[in-house]
Amino acid sequence: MKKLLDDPVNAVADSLEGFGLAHADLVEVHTDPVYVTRAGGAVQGKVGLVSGGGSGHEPLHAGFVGDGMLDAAVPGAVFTSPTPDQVAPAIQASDGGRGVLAIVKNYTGDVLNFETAVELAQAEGVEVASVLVNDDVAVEDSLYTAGRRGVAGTVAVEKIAGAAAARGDDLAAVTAVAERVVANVRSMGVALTACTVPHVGGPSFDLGDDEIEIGIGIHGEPGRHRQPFTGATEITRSLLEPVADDLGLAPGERVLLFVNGMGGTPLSELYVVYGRARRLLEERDVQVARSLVGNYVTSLEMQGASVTVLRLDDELEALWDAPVRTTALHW
Amino acid sequence: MKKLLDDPVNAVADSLEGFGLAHADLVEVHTDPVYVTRAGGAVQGKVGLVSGGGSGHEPLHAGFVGDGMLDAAVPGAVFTSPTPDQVAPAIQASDGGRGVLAIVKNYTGDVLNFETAVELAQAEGVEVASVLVNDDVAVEDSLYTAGRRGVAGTVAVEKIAGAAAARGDDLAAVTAVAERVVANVRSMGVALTACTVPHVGGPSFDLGDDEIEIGIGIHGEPGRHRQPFTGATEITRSLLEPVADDLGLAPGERVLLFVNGMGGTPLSELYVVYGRARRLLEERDVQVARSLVGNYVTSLEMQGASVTVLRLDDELEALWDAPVRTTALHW
Amino acid sequence: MTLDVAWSERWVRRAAEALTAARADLTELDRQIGDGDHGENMHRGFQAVVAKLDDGTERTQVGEVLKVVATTLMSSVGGASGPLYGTAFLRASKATERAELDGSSVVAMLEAALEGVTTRGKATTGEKTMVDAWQPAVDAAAGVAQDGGDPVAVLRAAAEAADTGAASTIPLVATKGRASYLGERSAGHEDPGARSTALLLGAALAAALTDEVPSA
Amino acid sequence: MTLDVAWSERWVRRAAEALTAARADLTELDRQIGDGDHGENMHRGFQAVVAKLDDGTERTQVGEVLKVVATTLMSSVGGASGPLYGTAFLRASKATERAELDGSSVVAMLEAALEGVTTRGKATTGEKTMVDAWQPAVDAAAGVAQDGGDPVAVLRAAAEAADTGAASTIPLVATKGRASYLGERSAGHEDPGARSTALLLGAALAAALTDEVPSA
Ligand SMILES: Nc1ncnc2c1ncn2[C@@H]1O[C@H](COP(=O)(O)OP(=O)(O)O)[C@@H](O)[C@H]1O
Ligand SMILES: Nc1ncnc2c1ncn2[C@@H]1O[C@H](COP(=O)(O)OP(=O)(O)O)[C@@H](O)[C@H]1O
Ligand SMILES: [Mg+2]
Ligand SMILES: [Mg+2]
Ligand SMILES: [Mg+2]
Ligand SMILES: [Mg+2]
Repeated sequence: MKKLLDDPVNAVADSLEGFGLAHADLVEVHTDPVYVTRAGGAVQGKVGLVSGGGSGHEPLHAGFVGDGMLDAAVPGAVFTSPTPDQVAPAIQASDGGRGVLAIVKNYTGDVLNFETAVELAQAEGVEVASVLVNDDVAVEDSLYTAGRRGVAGTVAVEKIAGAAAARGDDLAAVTAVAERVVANVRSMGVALTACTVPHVGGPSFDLGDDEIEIGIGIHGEPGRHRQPFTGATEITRSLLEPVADDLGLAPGERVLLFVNGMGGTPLSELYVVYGRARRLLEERDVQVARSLVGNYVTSLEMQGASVTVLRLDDELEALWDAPVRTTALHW
Repeated sequence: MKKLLDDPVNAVADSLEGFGLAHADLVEVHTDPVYVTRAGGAVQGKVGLVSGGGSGHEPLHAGFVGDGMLDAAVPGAVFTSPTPDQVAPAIQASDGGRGVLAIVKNYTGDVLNFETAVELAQAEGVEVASVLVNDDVAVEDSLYTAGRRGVAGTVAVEKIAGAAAARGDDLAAVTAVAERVVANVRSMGVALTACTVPHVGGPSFDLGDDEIEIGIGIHGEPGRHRQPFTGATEITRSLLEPVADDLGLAPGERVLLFVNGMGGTPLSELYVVYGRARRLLEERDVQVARSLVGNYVTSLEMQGASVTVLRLDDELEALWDAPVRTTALHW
Repeated sequence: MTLDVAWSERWVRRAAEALTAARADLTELDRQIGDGDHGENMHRGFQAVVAKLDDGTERTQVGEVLKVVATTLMSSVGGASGPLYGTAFLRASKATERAELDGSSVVAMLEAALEGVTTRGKATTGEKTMVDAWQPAVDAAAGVAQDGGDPVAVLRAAAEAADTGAASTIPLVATKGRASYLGERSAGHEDPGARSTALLLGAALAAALTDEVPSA
Repeated sequence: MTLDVAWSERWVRRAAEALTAARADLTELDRQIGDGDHGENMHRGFQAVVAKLDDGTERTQVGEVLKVVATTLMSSVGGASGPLYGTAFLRASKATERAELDGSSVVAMLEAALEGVTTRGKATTGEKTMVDAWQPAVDAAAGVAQDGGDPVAVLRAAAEAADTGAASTIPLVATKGRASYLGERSAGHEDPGARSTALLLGAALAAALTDEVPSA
């Protein structure tokens, strides 16, 4: 295993140290317990926004700390959700007197650890609400699974809820808008290669030279099925169609189209996927009103991509357009 | 070879199509010949800025087209400089009446093709100046080589020259500031893996499981020497020291520190390298006043990174800080 | 041998040792059907527990030791297993506020632990989780205790049942936790959490069979 | 056989054929010491040239055909080889504004081409570039012409010398072009541009030896 790290055990800490040094104008990195807040701390009179989860998905979540998005991010070990004693102080540090919304990706570990953290923070007198992101259509949402995973759609939830908080919405309103994003966002991903978790040292799954995994999550876990590699057009279709179908997109609707890289795929290929996905949406007479293309919710150096569609209305579009100033998203 | 492409022959065209669709507010993609201009065309009364080179380095250069940076970018085939009949119209399209500066990375192919293009554009009545970027200290700059290559330092040249043009400098002044950046910027890179050019289908060089290439360029070419993989600290040292030495950094000087990913390396590892490089600069009593960390000048999906240092003065710092609004750089 | 405070400390140290030895194996199991971190998570957690145990505090009840395990796992493991084991040991610690365990207190401890896991995780047997190790362990322990078995015999029954229970997860299709994302493809692999539960209970038995304390 | 306009068209088609056949080999040579695109560049360029040749225009001078090669390479190849070959063929076309070439016009054509390459690229022999194929080709051709050789004999001398010249680049350390970045490590590999020059001149000879036109 060759990685630009020293001891794998310190990978997350070493990376966060560099992150904090590079962006001292925007963020503050806390250690023991580990969490990241915006420089200057909570904004008084604004609902606070906290998210977190395992590391290895950078820039998610710490890259989205800043004006118009998150107040704090809590990175766990690689692909391992953070512990309650990290999350609780991050929640407290984000409270500007109007309560805090915790944005949680739907994984058993994240759910359980945030649950406890929320209780701890509430015990300290902070008003806390939670929203669960579960946009991955690769996973059947039924009684017989842990439910859909939260994947790239998380960026839309954090951006839009962040804008709602920034314009002064109260906790109930910010929570409601976050839930509206969750209800209207869906994603699906493909892996061309596995990734290597630093402390494991080998690939997260074994994939043949001409095979791809459709329906992967963002934790280096295998996908829903394996198939021969075809080309960008076919692969994009197998990601976009389930997403659009599940959303029940009707002709004439407006959407945000987000093509996300898994970390090791060149930007140029993401734009190819974007072009293909856009064409498929246009064939359905769906209008792509907003776009995002890049590596935002990654699986270390995995090669692959996911396609996310968010159904827009005037309010969600305006909140998406609202100014944001973080290390990874800025307009 | 698994890539999110259809026919490798159309890789650049397909990617640019998606790029143009995703960012129609910022850029316009021209075909036949292929080049990219800012949406709305040249800014009257402003010196135009054009750059270009082989594709495969995305977001360079098209990702830097927009307010405060480039007016046009000219992508060639993957790792192959564009032809004069692509570059010349891009130069003409960027002329707002005050002339155009062509920013050329120092490769025989780029130099020769731009040379001809500049002649063609001049023949059409456009005032054109050129600047050669040659920041790669891995290559000896002597009579016995083609000179140093232009690599990640190009971003600094384009950003700062773009800001000078935006504030109204004339062609001579923009050229002078670009040359000042070139004189004060140095880079060096490492590859952990090779990359695969789409039409080649195999890796650009063969590297053992525990080997790295020090002193690589950005075209998938082998580096200056091969050595066993060590860790981030040692590798960063072998990149930073030659850069700092070549610049002749003195205690008390201020610099921009730019850690650039080669495309396939996770952001988290780039921050580890950044932290290490910063520490080494601080040991030299050099102050890191500005920072940039990310995948900006890539070699397709190569894993690796480069370290770039730009010596700052008040003017360069102010021009770096000036607003920029492109798809890849924005503040 | 009596299941006293010293035993519970030996249990923790043996567990740490066993989990470190199984680190790569557990991770490999998790790599097959999860995200490949379970071995690392358990290793990290129990290393932290041992460090905490060595803080010089004198403990007079088994529950005090188990509470250290609970809070340390909770704050150092993360993932799904952190809160699940954390809650399990927290409930177990409340059921063992005494200097020494007899057979029925061992059963009470295991029942409390299982209840902790199911309260948090909402899983029942057959879902390919650690419940498939805990539940048979509780059942077997209760049976032996009912028949008047001594505490060591009760523990032995629990450990053996947990081991069989873990192995029984192999053919199952997961419907809880990360492995459930794989659907049918999760069949054919042992659940890593069930295996780590079997290792934990095996360590409890080993600690009851000898006074030896593994070196850190 | 006479070196007339028909010959020059056959040359171009044979060159396209030869470069397409050598596409992978040239790319592999360039992968060793450059950036692995030379085969693709030359293939793309000569496919464009052939397409252009088929545009129905009637050409009455060899130079007209070579000018099509020049401008098409210039606008379709890119990289270092595009402008170098483009300029070479542009100069060569100016030296061949006639319906048929005799021995000394072949020499003049080759000299003009070499001059084009060195004017743009500033390389001399021994720097491990295409100059190491062009220069011996010119020298050999001039010798045969001086001795009164017929035009085909002149071409043959050029083609053979270019082939030997290309092979002679193997031990050289590059000091021009991308391969120079490798320093000493560039030794031991043939220069791809020198090889493509040898292929081009080999195609010129082949076109002079038979009337057959390769099928596209
Ligand atoms: N809902 C649940 N109830 C009981 N046990 C569960 C549940 N979800 C997961 N587990 C257990 O947790 C184990 C995985 O733990 P670990 O790998 O450490 O966490 P994560 O799944 O977050 O990566 C599984 O093997 C399973 O035994
Ligand atoms: N300065 C030069 N003079 C003559 N030939 C050169 C020079 N630089 C490069 N070449 C030739 O160009 C060839 C490489 O062409 P190609 O791979 O198509 O372009 P690039 O190097 O831009 O990728 C080299 O093998 C060499 O023969
Ligand atoms: Mg995990
Ligand atoms: Mg090239
Ligand atoms: Mg796991
Ligand atoms: Mg080349």
